[in-house]
Amino acid sequence: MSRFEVDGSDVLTAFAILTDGLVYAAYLFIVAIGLTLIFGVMKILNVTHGSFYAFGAYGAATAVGIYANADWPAALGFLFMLAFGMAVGLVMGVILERGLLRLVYGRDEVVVVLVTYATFLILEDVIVLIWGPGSYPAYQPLVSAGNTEIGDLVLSNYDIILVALAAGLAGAAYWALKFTRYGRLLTTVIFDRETAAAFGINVTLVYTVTFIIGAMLGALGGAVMAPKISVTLGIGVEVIVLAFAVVAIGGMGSIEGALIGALIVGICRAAAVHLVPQVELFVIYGVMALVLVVRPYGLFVRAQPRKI
Amino acid sequence: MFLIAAAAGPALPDWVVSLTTIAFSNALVVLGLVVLWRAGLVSFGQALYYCIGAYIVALIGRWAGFTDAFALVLLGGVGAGLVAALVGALLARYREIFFAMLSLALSMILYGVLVKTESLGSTDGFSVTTPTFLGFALHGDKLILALYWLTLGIGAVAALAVGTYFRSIAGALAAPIRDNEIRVEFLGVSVTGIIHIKVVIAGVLGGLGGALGALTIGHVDPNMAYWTTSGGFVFVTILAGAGSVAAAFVGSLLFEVIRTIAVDVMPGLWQMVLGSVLLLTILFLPDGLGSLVARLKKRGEARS
Amino acid sequence: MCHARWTTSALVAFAAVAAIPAAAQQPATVKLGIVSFLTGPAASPFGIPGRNGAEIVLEALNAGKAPAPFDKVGFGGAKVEAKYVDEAGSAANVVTEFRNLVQRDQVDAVVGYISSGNCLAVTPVAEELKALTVFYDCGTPRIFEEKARSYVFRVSPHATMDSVGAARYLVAKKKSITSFSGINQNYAWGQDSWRDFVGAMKVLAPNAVAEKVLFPKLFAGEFGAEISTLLTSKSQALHTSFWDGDLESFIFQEQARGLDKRMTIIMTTAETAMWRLRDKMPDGTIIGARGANGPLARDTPINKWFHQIYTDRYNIPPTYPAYQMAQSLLGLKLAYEKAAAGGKPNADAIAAAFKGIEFTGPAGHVKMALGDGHQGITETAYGTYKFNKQTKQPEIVDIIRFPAECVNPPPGIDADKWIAEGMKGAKC
Amino acid sequence: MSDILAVRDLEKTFGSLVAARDITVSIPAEQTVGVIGANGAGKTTFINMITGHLTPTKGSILFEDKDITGKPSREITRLGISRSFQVAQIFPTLTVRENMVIAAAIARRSGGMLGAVTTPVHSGAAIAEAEATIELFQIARYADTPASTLPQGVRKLLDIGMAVVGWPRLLLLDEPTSGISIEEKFDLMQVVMSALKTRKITVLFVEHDMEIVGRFADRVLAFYDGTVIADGTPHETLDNPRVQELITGVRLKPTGFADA
Repeated sequence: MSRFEVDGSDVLTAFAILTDGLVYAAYLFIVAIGLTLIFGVMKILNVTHGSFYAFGAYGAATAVGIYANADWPAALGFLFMLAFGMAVGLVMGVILERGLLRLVYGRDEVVVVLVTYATFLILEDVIVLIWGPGSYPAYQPLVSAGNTEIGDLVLSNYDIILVALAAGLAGAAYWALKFTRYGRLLTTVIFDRETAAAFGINVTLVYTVTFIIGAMLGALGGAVMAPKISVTLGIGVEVIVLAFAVVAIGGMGSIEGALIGALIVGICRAAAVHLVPQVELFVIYGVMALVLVVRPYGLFVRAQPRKI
Repeated sequence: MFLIAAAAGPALPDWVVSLTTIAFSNALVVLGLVVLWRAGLVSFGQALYYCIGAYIVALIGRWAGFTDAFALVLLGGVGAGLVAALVGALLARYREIFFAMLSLALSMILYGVLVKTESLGSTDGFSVTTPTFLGFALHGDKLILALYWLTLGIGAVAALAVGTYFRSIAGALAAPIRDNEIRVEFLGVSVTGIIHIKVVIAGVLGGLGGALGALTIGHVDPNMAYWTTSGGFVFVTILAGAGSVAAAFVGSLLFEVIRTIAVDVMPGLWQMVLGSVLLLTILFLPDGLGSLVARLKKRGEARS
Repeated sequence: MCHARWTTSALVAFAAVAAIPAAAQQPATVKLGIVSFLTGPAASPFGIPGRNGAEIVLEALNAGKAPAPFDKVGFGGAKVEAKYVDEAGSAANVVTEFRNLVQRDQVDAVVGYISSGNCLAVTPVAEELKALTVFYDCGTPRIFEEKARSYVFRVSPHATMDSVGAARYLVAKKKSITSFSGINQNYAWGQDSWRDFVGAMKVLAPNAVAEKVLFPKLFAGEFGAEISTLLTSKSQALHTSFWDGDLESFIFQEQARGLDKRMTIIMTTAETAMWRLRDKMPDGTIIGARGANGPLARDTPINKWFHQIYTDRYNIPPTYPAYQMAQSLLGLKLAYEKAAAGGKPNADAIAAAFKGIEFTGPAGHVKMALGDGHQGITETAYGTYKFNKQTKQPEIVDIIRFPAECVNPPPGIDADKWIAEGMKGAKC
Repeated sequence: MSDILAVRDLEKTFGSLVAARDITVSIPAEQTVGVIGANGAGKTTFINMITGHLTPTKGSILFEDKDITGKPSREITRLGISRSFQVAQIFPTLTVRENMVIAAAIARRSGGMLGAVTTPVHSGAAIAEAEATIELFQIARYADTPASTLPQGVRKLLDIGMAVVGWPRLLLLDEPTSGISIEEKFDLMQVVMSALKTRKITVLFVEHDMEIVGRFADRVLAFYDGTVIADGTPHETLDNPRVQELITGVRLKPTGFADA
């Protein structure tokens, strides 16, 4: 990628690339973690993730609308927004998993992908039915967060919060998988579902819970981004492929993979924008293709050779 | 089937004819996906070949001023086939979702390149020069009809060819490869080799479809390589099912009809209609229309 | 054999579909197909206002309530019946739907299209089907530059005017500008807008340099890196043709980092967003409306009338897509009535009458001057945004108007060429 | 006559682990060789190396005086060596006949990849070949059963049949009776061995059940710790004290290596 063109002397640019890269990586990670979790456990490449993101964003926008009128303190409003967004995710998760996916477990992986694709198409229009075609600004949290000046550069505090949140999320995920009972349960299922089933783990329950968590994470992604973007139709589509790329780079189903993938893409993109804007469009897919060629299963997943 | 459709051509209103033409050019791409799907492979980047086929036709018309429909379509197929042979060498090493993702990445890269090429109108694309048929320049409904017949002809040939392929060793190995690659290797065949062939066949079909599409639509743009286009093709593949070759054509036709009716009846909500159709197909017709055809066959035999 | 059965049944299905609308045909009315984005990202900023504009205008026309010279009922006495179609989907879908309108629904004319790609895709089909078509919003000049057209018209001026106008306004406001940057979406609209703008700046402010040229992916949503590079630049002005989603996202994110305190931002389409953004739109932003539309339109009776009926119905002022739609429909109406001397005119008659027509609509005086009388030109205007703290209403202050001949190329020369050669023959 | 298979100081190591070392064996045509040894003694590794599934770290493999060391398994198959598997490797979604026909068609095809595309699967010859082999292995009554629903024994026979349908000259059977109940074992081996005899195929089979080995093998190789510790007639090998101590010791002390 264009990284080796970084001119060491230009400290500010280097710093900007780093910060922008981190912010973008944070965004990508928050968007991708739910996707990779669901894939890891359920082997479902969940296109509906885009809808979770969109609904989370719309939910958050609605919430912001509420508290902006009620003029609560910003921090409270922020949390209310996140909670509301995730609540939306929770509801959707339950409905989809119990109401639909349950019916297609055990079907061909790709067929399940298409089920989620179909659901995504439907939900796109459901958005119109619920919120109408208009766009929803939800900038209040972004504005009230203010900004910090560093030399010529001005950083938005909200972005800093975003990075912190992503870091927190990564930490939490690590802790949960390592030290909680459910987490270890998940790791077993991710590692080898047959054995897990053999050990009498209630895989169905694990699936339900995982999918709901994944849905909530997807919605959370939308919720935290809502203040930065104009919440409008079609925001889901963009996110899907982006998240797919990150997950494919890091390795499907690998949390640390999603983290590293997000960092790589984030930094590469920032570097591209600062140094060679022309290639910005290719960065993500370029990196993705490159990684897949070298490591077919992504950076953090190895193929287990079949025993005969 | 094709003969009936061909004969019916002149009787049908133009808009039906052109709609069918577009549907059948898509059907070629779908046929390619069926070839892959039988071996358990799905490409989320088939739009790559569709777009290449289309742009080859458009560019030759634009730069070389060469407009013979038949030759152009063949060139589209060959060009896409060559690309498929190239990337196939890489793709053949991948399976399942990874195969899908890599093909997706490749098609998105082409999309990016085309968006970047402002000389070709970027996302606006550019129009395709009206084709000639063996030297005859046709217009209006004659042109539409000619393209319709060309598409039917190529469709029929492709259908026959793919049918024969399915009956060949390489074709018959689809299920075994899906079932048990190791055994296939120990029977003395290179699995990668077989898959490579499948990728190329799918590529050629995709190119042909794109070429015909470009001529019928009269316009090409980078969206032809965008992942949603691929998604649409996979959509139809599921609708049709891998059961029979004919299903690919019937499926595409049905899809176009449903879409156009949906847009007509509920302009704001046609995506929802399509999504529901796909969902219902997967839930209640797991093997797609193909299986329905098969069932009808069985019932027919039962009666006689 | 069952394949045959399949096809035949499919064909029967068609016949059915074909029959339904054909039956519902009445001669006394004029049928219009109105195509515009009803779904997807372009729906809320352009598609819906456009459709609303059509709805409200056609209602007024059918009721004969429009002011002169548009006071005849409907089109020349015949009630107008509109069919609204979604523009979303691939070129193949759009072309198919166009054919359906013309051949299945037998409309007398199609008015619509926002995406330049779709306009370019539809044009050859319209010509081939001899179907009268009026584009209302799409911007690319290529439509009438690539070929002479017979059945395709566009009342709204093409996008070159927007960029040239923007450059003229900027230079008028900042005589001493030395450096400017641009951030535009990485697709045809963004690329063309920037190309024209830079070209115009070369002519008008030869010693100003284009410093940062940014083309983020369409609907990228996150512009952190772009904003950083701009913050580290020395530019005094920033050009953007962003619209709706990306525009609002960019505004929120740049304000959080005070970019608009560092440089003046020119937004060529921001008028569609200002009513929603209100005090979130930075004061001092230079705002365009793709012509003298909306708040930039002159205070004429016809404009008052349109503004009134629209605002009453949708309780939000009409934005430029609504104006463009109104202009297109009114232009078509006049052409139709001019041709309707003896009974219902056919496409050729209307086209002949449409050619080179001149009239004054809500967005000012239109002259079908370019593309052999198929492409309209109007004056354009730019202004500076200001949120009035007292009235709590958005305002556009120190508006500068540029006559049509000042910001549009003269007939017979391609827009690119005209700009490249120093905008010769511009009458300002 | 020269040996059909000649293996010289074959060695396979995975990192520090030595899976097989200095194995040197020659097998004359049409001999039936039993291979015994505890789990992890290197039997399967040995077969995997001959069939190209593993590449030896050291040593050479000559098949009919051709060096096949490290060739890919599909080439080795085409040269005339085929194998069956501990866990039957068949195509579950196909019927027995389809399994057999495709195996036959592949074996008979010529012209490499192009041949695969041009020759139809259901050629008369291939079908005849398949039917013959199905008869030979006495699984005709299952011919139209989907392989996924076959009883264990039939799966094994099908697996071996698919290896035989291409008329190999050397066949390696990796635990043909694994997963088969004691009662069935003998009948199964009876069927297999008579089938192979009629086709004059040289056989090398891995087996844990000493009675079967004694009953069917002309010669027995005993593996221990990755190498051959005894090689001779069944009697010689099975009476070999080291063999009894290290492998067949099962009989002497109930908790032997075999189960370890």
